[in-house]
Amino acid sequence: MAISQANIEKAIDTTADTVVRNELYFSDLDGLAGDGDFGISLATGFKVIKKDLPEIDKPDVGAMLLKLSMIVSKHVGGSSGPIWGTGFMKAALVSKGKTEVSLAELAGMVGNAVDGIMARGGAQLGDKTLLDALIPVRERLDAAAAAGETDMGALLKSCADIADGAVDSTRSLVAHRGRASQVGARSADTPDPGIVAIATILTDWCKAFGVERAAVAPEVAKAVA
Amino acid sequence: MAISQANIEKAIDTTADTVVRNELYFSDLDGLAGDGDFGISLATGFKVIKKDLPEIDKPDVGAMLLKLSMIVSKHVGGSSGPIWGTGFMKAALVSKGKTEVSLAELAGMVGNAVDGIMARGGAQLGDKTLLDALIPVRERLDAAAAAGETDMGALLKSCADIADGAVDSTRSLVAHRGRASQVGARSADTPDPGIVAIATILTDWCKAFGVERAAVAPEVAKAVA
Amino acid sequence: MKKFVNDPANFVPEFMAGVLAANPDLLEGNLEFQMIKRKDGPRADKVSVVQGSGSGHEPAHVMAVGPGMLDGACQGPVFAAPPVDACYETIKALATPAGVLVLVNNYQGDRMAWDTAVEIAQAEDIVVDQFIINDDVAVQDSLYTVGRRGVAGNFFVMKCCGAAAEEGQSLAQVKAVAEKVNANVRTMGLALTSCIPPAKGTPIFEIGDDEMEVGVGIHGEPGRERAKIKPADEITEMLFAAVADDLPFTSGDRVALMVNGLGGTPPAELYVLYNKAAALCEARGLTVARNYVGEYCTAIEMAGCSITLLKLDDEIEKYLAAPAQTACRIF
Amino acid sequence: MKKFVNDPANFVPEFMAGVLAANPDLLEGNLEFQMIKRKDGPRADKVSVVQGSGSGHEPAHVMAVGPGMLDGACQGPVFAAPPVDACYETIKALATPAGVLVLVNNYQGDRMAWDTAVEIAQAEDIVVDQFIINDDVAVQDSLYTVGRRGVAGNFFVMKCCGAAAEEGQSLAQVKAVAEKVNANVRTMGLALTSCIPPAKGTPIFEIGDDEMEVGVGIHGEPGRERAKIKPADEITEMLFAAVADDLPFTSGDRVALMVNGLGGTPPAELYVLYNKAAALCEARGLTVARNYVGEYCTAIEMAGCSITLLKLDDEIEKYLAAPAQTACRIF
Ligand SMILES: Nc1ncnc2c1ncn2[C@@H]1O[C@H](COP(=O)(O)OP(=O)(O)O)[C@@H](O)[C@H]1O
Ligand SMILES: Nc1ncnc2c1ncn2[C@@H]1O[C@H](COP(=O)(O)OP(=O)(O)O)[C@@H](O)[C@H]1O
Ligand SMILES: [Mg+2]
Ligand SMILES: [Mg+2]
Ligand SMILES: [Mg+2]
Ligand SMILES: [Mg+2]
Repeated sequence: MAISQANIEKAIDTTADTVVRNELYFSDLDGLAGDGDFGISLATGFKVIKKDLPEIDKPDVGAMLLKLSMIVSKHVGGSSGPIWGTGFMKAALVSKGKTEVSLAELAGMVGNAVDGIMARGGAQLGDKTLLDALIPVRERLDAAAAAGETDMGALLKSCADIADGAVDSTRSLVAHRGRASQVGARSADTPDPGIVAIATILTDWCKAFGVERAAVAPEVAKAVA
Repeated sequence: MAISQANIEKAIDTTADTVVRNELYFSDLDGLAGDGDFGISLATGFKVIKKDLPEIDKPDVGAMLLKLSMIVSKHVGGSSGPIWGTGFMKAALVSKGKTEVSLAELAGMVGNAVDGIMARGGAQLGDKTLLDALIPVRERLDAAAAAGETDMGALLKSCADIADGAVDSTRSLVAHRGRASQVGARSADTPDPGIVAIATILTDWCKAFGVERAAVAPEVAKAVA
Repeated sequence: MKKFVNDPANFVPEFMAGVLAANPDLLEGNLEFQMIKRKDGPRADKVSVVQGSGSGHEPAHVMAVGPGMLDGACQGPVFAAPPVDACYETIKALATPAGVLVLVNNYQGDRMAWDTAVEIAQAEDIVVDQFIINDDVAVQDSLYTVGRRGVAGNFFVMKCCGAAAEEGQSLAQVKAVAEKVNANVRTMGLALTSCIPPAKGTPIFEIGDDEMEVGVGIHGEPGRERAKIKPADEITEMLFAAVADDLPFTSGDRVALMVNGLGGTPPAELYVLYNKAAALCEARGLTVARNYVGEYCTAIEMAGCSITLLKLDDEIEKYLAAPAQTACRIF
Repeated sequence: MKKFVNDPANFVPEFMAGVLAANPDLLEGNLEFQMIKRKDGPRADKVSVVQGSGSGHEPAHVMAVGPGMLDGACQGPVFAAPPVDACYETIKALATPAGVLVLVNNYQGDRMAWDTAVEIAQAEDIVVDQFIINDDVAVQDSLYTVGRRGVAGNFFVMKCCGAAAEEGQSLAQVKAVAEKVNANVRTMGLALTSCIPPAKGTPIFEIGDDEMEVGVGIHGEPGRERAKIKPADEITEMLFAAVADDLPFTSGDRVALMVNGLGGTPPAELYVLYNKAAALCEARGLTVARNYVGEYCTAIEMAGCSITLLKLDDEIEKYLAAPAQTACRIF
């Protein structure tokens, strides 16, 4: 099973819609224990991505993702700039020159992005950041690649389930990274906006690629298209 | 008919109660077209008067009123300081050395106070200030003195009626003096807090001296004891 | 009440005690009369410039005391003119053979208090004169009212009179400076919120989330009209036109441009306004020789602004450039 | 939304354009990267001191640029660290053989952005080093978190590093000054209201009329706990004890005392707090050699304050007294 560059572009375009639509909602979630800028920061970058994506020179997946990383570095402030910029950049490095990627290659891109984000921000699994969604997704992809799974729809659905589940399973945790960590115990019982964003994006991808799936966490249900 | 110094002192003490009780209400009224400080300014001075009145050296009515004028000059800010301070001072000047005053002398004290206030602030009848209550009261007192009226209770009631009526009769006017004059036509349809204060004081005096009378203007009804 | 306050009745003396504590070398005061003066004055050969008005306009008025600015000032309760005694004690404390000039912002309460105090002081042979500041174009002037208010333009009158007095000019000369500056300065203000005097504990007026008050003074009194809130550039155009048309200012004039915050508006927003106001000056051919962006005359924590234009000549520019020092400082 | 704003997306470049327009002789900028720098720098023989963080803290950070303070600064959107590119361009614009010192307030977003930018700059052989400021005692430090935040104490680090760099000290020496000041400064903040980032348009958190947030940072993030509002003196005691106990400061120390407004608190209230804080210093035997009352580091229009204590020695006092000039001025 190979994933075409066109599908990756479609996923990015869908992501931009998700993020821009939730500009204020994601910021409201960030305001519960953080500083209320997450949605705005991300949307600032993805508005540019949405507009530029059709026109940019994108000979291959790696070049396309590198360009996205540069847009994020120029336009996204806050922690989200370095986190998402690093993610795109690290994924770009291992997809240089490819116009389609295998499932194993996709798993490698996500894995490299996750490693890069962990190195940049120092967060671990359980610190109540978007890594709590991304790390299990990465493991699921690695396993799927190793097992030679071919049903991409089922795999996407299962990744979305994982991320969506992370919203509820991390809700009661105290944040250890980001601004939310500086309010101490008060971050418990608030959802992490980064995890909500990842879960919403994956759920919106399901819809975009014709995979049936209903959101579970209330925040994700509220945020999906 | 003579009015004793003790009765004048009792009237002042009652006035202090009226003003202190309405500190916030009179300020709220001043906030409708003015700057919301009238009640607070006046109460600041009358709290001192209430406290000091029993103790101050007051050989005669004039000396007592002069002392009140000095307290007002020291403690009352805003327009109310010079207005009420001048009023007490001018009344004091024509009651020097007296331990009781005749009705004609009382009319003279009020008349001198009104003239002083008009000279100090430049306001005329119809400018929507407390003079719109005081000027007709002064005329009523002059007439009563000329006619040799002896029913002090009836006279007090009729003065209170006049002041109370001024609240409603001036309500629709545009203020020409004080801060309310600087908002232009917007001062129309708001009661003048100074007129409300005079009407409330006179109504409270009725009660203090056993004269039956019900307030008419809604603001006065709200402010009386 | 969202305020740092102990007993509201002690708010003014407590904050003034703080100003004195923070400036022990520069200032001294008499808190019984809510008065603060330069420690090094009065001087027999120098005119004293004094002012006094309600509190809540900080840095005006007691925080405008210092070399090159006011020699002394007293404050009333928040938004209420100072009591007559405070005015009188302030004149007396700054009395000097060279004379005292009282700069009065045109509010009836202030005028009555200072009129009375000046009468008493003159009766005691103190040399004292008064000047009335009235730069607010929002108020329609008329024979039947007290006339235009004194608002943020007051800063320029204080600054220039302070500089002229420091130069050793006579009482008549310093008053002439006040007249000249006042004749050439115009201000218009606008509020987005009301404000809460500590003793009152509640906002002076109610205002909708999408509304603004146009033509406000500095006491939380309502303005001339209420309107729907507009983008910053349109607000700037409206205020700017009101001041620039009034004098009128003409192409080629050199001006000082002030964007004053009323207390609750953060610096970044004031600079958004300044950005547009400077462009409007340029469009009219006015050269902004000096600019002032910040809080000069406030209405406690009201969100809002005023725009002030002062037409310059060489003399006024010299006074504006002269050194001065007050309780307001950064470093 | 009670704000002077046009398109919220242009808020930061518009206000920065206003700052540049108001200071044409002092500053120049590159608004594509939300960057402002001293017009007369960089100089080959002088270390450049730079900073950059979210907007909404004015006068920090771009308004702290000028002789004796920062050589350059860049800003992100309100409360969001600047994008990596802006940080990189700022370092590049101020690069000099003497080196660039980046003063980073300890927020994860700022750190990640500057880390990345410094890596890129170093790869291009630009001489650059970083220092992390973390004066906020409200945050419980621990191995598992990002640690204490950098808040109003930042002012003293900028001031001292700016003065040291102006004196011609080396990069290592200027960094040592940052270390020393940071090691001796402590801050604690408190909010009475939330605030409204222009792009968000609504308050970050809800708070009751009788409540306060204790231990807030400067981004409108909630504090460590919510409590019933208290009289000003009790609030001052609480904040003062938190900072004074932390170092700890001891009797006989000379200190700088700062009462910083978070944006929506008027000067009179800050002086009520100062009045008490100065008395508390005296009670502990601390001599307030310098004081700072005003807005140094804000959270847009949040009503609130912070108290900062800096322990002085001769070197730090010399740096604090050195001349400096920024976009913030009064006259
Ligand atoms: N160190 C980190 N590593 C990975 N993700 C993080 C980290 N810190 C925060 N995040 C994610 O970023 C989100 C917040 O982003 P944003 O609001 O832009 O950051 P900031 O805290 O700088 O305001 C959080 O919800 C969390 O999921
Ligand atoms: N020139 C004047 N002469 C007489 N009374 C006046 C005058 N101006 C105002 N007043 C009265 O004083 C009241 C307002 O007092 P106050 O709030 O203390 O004054 P300020 O306008 O200075 O805030 C008004 O309601 C009015 O009745
Ligand atoms: Mg955030
Ligand atoms: Mg009033
Ligand atoms: Mg008043
Ligand atoms: Mg942020």
